[in-house]
Amino acid sequence: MSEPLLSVRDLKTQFFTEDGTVRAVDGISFDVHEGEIVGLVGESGAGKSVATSSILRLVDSPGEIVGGEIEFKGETIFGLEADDDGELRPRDEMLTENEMRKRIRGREIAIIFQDPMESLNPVFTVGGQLREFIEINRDLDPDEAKEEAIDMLREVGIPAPESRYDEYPHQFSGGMRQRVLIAMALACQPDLIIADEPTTALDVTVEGEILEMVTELQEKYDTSFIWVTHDMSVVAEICDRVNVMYLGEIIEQAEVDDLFYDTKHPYTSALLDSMPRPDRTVDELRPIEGVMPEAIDPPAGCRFHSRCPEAREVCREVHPEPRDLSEEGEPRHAAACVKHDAFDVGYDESPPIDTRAGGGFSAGLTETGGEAE
Amino acid sequence: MSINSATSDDDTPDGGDESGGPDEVEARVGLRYTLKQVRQDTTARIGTYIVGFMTFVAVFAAFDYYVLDYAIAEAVLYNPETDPQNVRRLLPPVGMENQFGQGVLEHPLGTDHRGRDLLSRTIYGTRIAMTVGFLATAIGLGGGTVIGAVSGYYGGWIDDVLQRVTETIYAIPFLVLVIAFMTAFGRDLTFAMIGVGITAIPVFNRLIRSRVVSIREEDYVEAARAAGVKDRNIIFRHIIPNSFAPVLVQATLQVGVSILIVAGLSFLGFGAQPPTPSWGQMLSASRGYMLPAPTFSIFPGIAILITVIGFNILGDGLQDALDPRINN
Amino acid sequence: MRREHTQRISRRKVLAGGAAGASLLLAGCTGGGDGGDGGDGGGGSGGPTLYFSQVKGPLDMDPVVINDVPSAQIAGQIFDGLYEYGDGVGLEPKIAAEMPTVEREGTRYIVPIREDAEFQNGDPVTAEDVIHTIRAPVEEQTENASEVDMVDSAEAIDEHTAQFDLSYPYGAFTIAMVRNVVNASVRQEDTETYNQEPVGSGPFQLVEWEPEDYATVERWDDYWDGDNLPEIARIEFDPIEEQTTRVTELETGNVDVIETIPPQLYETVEGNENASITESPGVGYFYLAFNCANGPTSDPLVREAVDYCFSMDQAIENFVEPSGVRQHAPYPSSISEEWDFPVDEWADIQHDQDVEEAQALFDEAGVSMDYDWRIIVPPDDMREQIGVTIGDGLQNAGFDNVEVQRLDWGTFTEAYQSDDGPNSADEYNMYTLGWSGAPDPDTFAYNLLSQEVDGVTNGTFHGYDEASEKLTQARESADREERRRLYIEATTTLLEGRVHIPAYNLNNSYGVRSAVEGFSSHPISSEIQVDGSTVTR
Amino acid sequence: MSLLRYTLRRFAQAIPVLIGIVTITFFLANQIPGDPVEIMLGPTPAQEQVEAIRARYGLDRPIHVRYFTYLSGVATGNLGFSIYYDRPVLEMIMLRLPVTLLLMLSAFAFAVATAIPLGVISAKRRNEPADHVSRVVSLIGVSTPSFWIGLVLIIVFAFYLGWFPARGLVLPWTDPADVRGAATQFEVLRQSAHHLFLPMIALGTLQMAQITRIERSSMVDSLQGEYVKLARAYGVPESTIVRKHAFQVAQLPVITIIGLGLSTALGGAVLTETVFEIQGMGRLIITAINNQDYELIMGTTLVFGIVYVVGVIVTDITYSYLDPRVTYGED
Repeated sequence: MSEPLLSVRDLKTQFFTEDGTVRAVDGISFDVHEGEIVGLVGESGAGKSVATSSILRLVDSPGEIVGGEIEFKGETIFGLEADDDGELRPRDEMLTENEMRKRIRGREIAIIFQDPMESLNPVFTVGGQLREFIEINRDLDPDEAKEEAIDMLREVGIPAPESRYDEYPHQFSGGMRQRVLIAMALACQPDLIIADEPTTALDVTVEGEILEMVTELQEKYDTSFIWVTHDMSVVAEICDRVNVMYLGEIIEQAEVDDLFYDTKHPYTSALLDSMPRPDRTVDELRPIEGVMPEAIDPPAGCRFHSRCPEAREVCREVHPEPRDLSEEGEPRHAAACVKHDAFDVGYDESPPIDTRAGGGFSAGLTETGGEAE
Repeated sequence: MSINSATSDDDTPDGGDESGGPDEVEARVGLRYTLKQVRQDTTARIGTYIVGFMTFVAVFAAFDYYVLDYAIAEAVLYNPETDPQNVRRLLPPVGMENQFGQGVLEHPLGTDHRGRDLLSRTIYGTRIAMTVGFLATAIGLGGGTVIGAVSGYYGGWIDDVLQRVTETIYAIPFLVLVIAFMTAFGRDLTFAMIGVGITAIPVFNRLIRSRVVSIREEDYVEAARAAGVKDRNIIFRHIIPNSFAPVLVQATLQVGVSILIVAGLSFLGFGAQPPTPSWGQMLSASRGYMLPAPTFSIFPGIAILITVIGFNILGDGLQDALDPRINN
Repeated sequence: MRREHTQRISRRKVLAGGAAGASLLLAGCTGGGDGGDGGDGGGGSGGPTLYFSQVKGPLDMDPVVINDVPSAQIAGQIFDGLYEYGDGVGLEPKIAAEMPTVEREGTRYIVPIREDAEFQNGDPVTAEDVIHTIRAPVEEQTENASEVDMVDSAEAIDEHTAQFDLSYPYGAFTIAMVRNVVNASVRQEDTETYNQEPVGSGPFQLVEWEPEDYATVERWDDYWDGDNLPEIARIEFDPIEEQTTRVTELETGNVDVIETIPPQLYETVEGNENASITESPGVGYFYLAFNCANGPTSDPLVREAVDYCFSMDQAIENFVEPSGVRQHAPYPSSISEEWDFPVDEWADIQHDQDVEEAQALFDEAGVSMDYDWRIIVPPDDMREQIGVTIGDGLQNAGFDNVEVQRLDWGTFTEAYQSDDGPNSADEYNMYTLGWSGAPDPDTFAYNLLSQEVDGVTNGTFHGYDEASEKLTQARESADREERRRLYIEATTTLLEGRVHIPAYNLNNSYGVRSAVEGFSSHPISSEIQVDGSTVTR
Repeated sequence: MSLLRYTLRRFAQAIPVLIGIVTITFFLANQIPGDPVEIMLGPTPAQEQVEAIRARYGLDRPIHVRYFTYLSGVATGNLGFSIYYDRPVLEMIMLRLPVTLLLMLSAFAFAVATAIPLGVISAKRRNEPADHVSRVVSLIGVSTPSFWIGLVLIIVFAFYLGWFPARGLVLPWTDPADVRGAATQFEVLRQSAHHLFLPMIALGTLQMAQITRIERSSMVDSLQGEYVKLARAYGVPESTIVRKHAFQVAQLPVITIIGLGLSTALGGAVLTETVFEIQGMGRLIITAINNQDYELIMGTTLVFGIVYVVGVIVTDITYSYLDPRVTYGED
């Protein structure tokens, strides 16, 4: 296999809050190759967005990347080394903040944010914002940038782009705004686009249109994508390979078909069960029990054990790292679950845990409370 | 007339009520919850200390005034209203010197133009400031709550009429309004208090009304209404308690604002009359002595400053504590 | 009768705080004895400018309606008086050619008028102008009406002789004729404009002014009395209400002359090597008055008890000196001396502080210790301090509820302005006030103590009918010895009854930069005499 | 709907409020104890004169008739006659209003000019020393009585240091001939600024503090906005983000708070004018009240209301101009 475009190794990003350290991303590794769409899947709070921000080194205070390596096209976006005193410090070849801004962000790696309603600046025209990014990242003068911007708006399917160029974001529908964001990403002609749940906020038909458009454009421009989502059906539709995240860790990593048809991690199964699938009929959808624990104090052992229907006592004790479980010659399919023999920690002998009773996490968030007493 | 057609609903200083579902609202209404949050928030704690201290001083002064007729003041300090036996006018604070003499230990902050002890007058000024601050706020809060709740709950023409009236009150700069009000009804402290209270009504009205309008549609209110609970009960049992947090914040800030306005009024001669020791009136009296005895003008101002800072910090702290949006 | 008063009885209660016991002496200012043949013509530009800081800005420019000191100070420059004060309180003819001839047992005054006097618009000053000047306040019912309402009829005997017939022999009528002469024809054409753009016959012309703000006058080089043309070419009047600011402006040299130095700033001005203080005792009287009609103070015992409560001497020393002096009579010492009043005897009537005696008297009179005392004071620091001192005294005597209320002029005078006295004791038990009169006892005694002015300028509503009657007799007599006797008798009765407790008199004080030469204070507060002054910068 | 029509509509909407102000002041003024005629004529006027005056001012008619008379007078620009000044109320107001407006404008200019950098720096360096300083300054600013600031400024800068005059105001458009020591309009301007400096700070400090607080929190919000993240992710320089992307959005609440601050500032003008002896609207209303000059009281109060209402409309229009989301449609 060719050298990956982006390589993330053991990335750790933490938030230092008054209540303690939140280990939002806790040692994830994955690659993105040229021309592929890599999915990053998980529930809200799994650390997907932090992971993508980390790739651009845009983690907001009090968050900080504390470890791991990010390489992009041979350049070190992030990398630490120990100095003589054993203190960790950035490696010399790590790009400076200024280089990141000038060479990487927008120009090489562009991002599409989750919320099209909030991502565009409400007081500037859509065209102006698009043009500004193009100017910055493609060294075009304003007129050329404007032309390019209008072309790109047309490309992403915005009707009458010349006139809409001067309109403000609030005059656009959600789907249109998302198209604008996609246009922004594509217009900068990056090698990698990170799409952070770009369709979550949209209704299903619009989502479908956008996915279709992205697939087309991806083929046309041959751009790589990291597609962040919590929606397995989106994954099924566009991704080549998938990374499933739970509580800051990647717990399963596989090509998309393998993931769907040869699911190796109970969490992935649970995710799949909780969504409608065109390829299967089930009697009812089963939502995942409980809520994800807080990353500030993750459970010992397997982090999913508190909600896992297959959890056993051993899961409380052993913390599994993902291991490649694929057969020789097959594409890599890694999972972090001790039920697989490869881990060999005595899962089969271990007594099951009652996760329903032991879940212990309030489910109140989504319920409507009564009045105060 | 709205202050801003685009933002009329969230231009109250806090406006921190959009976040969280009703369950969080429920969690954030209780007094115990508030106290817990305040304990955890440093600024709120400092504010509490200042306000607590000032309240203590005020209560002490009020007790001494109403119950003991300045017995404590005369025993420990000096009677703030009458001259001490030996009139030493315009003394500077202890350690300083001016044309009237050398500061002495008995009068740590010096004396005023009548030879009265500035420390004891400043302390007893707290009584008036705090009383006026709290009562004016209470008037504004009471009036604003009733008007806002009724207006928001019933809507329609009642809402229109009440809102037009409060907007009009709001449209007259409030110091001018209070002065006009006091000219019409009376120039003493009572009317200053009532006047300032009235000008605060639109503030609370706006706050309560916007919350009532949003809460009115909530399921549990609908349910209560469907179950035949009386409107009045719905308003006072359900809606108003749910507005506790922002109202508490606003009320705290309003106490400080009221103290400032009343000081300004007294400075202009509307309010406490001599020899009552009020800060604004002390500042007004000090004007003629700014050259020979500048410190006379300084201490009452500092007292106002500290008290109002206390309420502002407490208000800010409460807002941070009760509004999860800002918490990191 | 002249009604020059400190507390303004009517619409313009403008008395500035502090020493300027306002007066309405609308006298011109030139004609002082010494100096000043000054200017040699040249359009008001040849000569220095004087920057003068008043305590309050002017309101009117028409002498017929002027009723406040700042306006009168400026009008005095623009207008010439029929009679005017000299350096002291002695009168000199100005527009009048000489002192009036009195006939018909003091009820007819014949005034000869100078033939060379001329208004700034070129009109000669005639008897018609003089008569209009004296009659207009009554005809138009201005606030000054009572000053000249004893005039029954007036007649121009010829172009330059005016004759006034009085309803009764009014001893102080010459003083009442210290009025600025207005141009009758111009004024009658449009009285409102006249108040904005007055036409006078004085040495200065009004250049511009804003009500209650600044005023600028420029020397009228064609002044008809060329011998008395001032050297100063221009005066800029600017009000500075705040005492401290006024003194600071003098120190920095932004103004040349400031009016009224408060006690606490005497030392500052005296310590300034570039400025000095000039002062003269004013023709004034400041006092504590009782509500003798209602409430506990209707009982003379209670009034005496109040007298025992506090030390007026101490209060004056603390709050008035050196800006003023203790005064035990309702007449300024200049009048008392001139009339040889028994001031020492009157001084003995007042008690020193004796709280026990006070308590005994209150007890005897049966005043409840819970009584709500109310002392009203005008918006003036000194009088407020006297009021507070009395309040302190009452508290020392054991009363808990004492309120000293500082009222604005309007509210203040309204408290006693009704025909039948204060509605109740709720309005006030006592008040402190001042009066600035003319150099005749009548201007004080009648206006402050006669029952005829109850609710007008007398807020005591006392019941000493006989004493009041004597004041009227004294007013309507031309016999000075008889008047003196009547004044002494009446005053003694009223002081013993403690209708008033006399307090102090103020000096008219000015802070003057050393650049200004020849400026001196005058006993009449509205008199600013600049004709002998000059400024060298 | 065009901006012009929007403006007109906002003014039309303000009419009921203005009528409300007239109503409130009319009834308050009628409540003032004392007989205006007596104040006008002194305590013992002739009966016929009293009646003449009553008839002239319409005081012999019932209150509701007087109310409508006054209201229609106001509608035609007749605010009545000031007894104290012997002039039409409108004339006095026209004389004094520019002074107060100048004071207010300069105070707000000072407030905005200092508050915006302070607030931005504070938000940018959140929880750093600069932020703490700016927060303490603004906290003190909102907690200090403006008249006391005035007194302290006078004591220090006028009395002790002698840097600035302690009183008065020179209007910048005054003829140089009328201004002492000024030969040119520029010198008049300089004197005007010199006089304006201390009162401007005294009056503007509260606004400055309030705007700083809002600017800070608004910038903090704005800097956390998704659009800022987006700009960062596209390599926009941080300074451009602060100056352009975050800043422009953050100004919207600031404009609102300026509108609200007008009311405080107009009240503060009364105090500031008193402290600095400036003959503006504030002194005028106090004089009117102290002398029970009813029509002047009503007139000045009304004009205060109008200034506030106009100020609010101006801020509304500014807001709608800066925020493209505000449409000029009905509601």
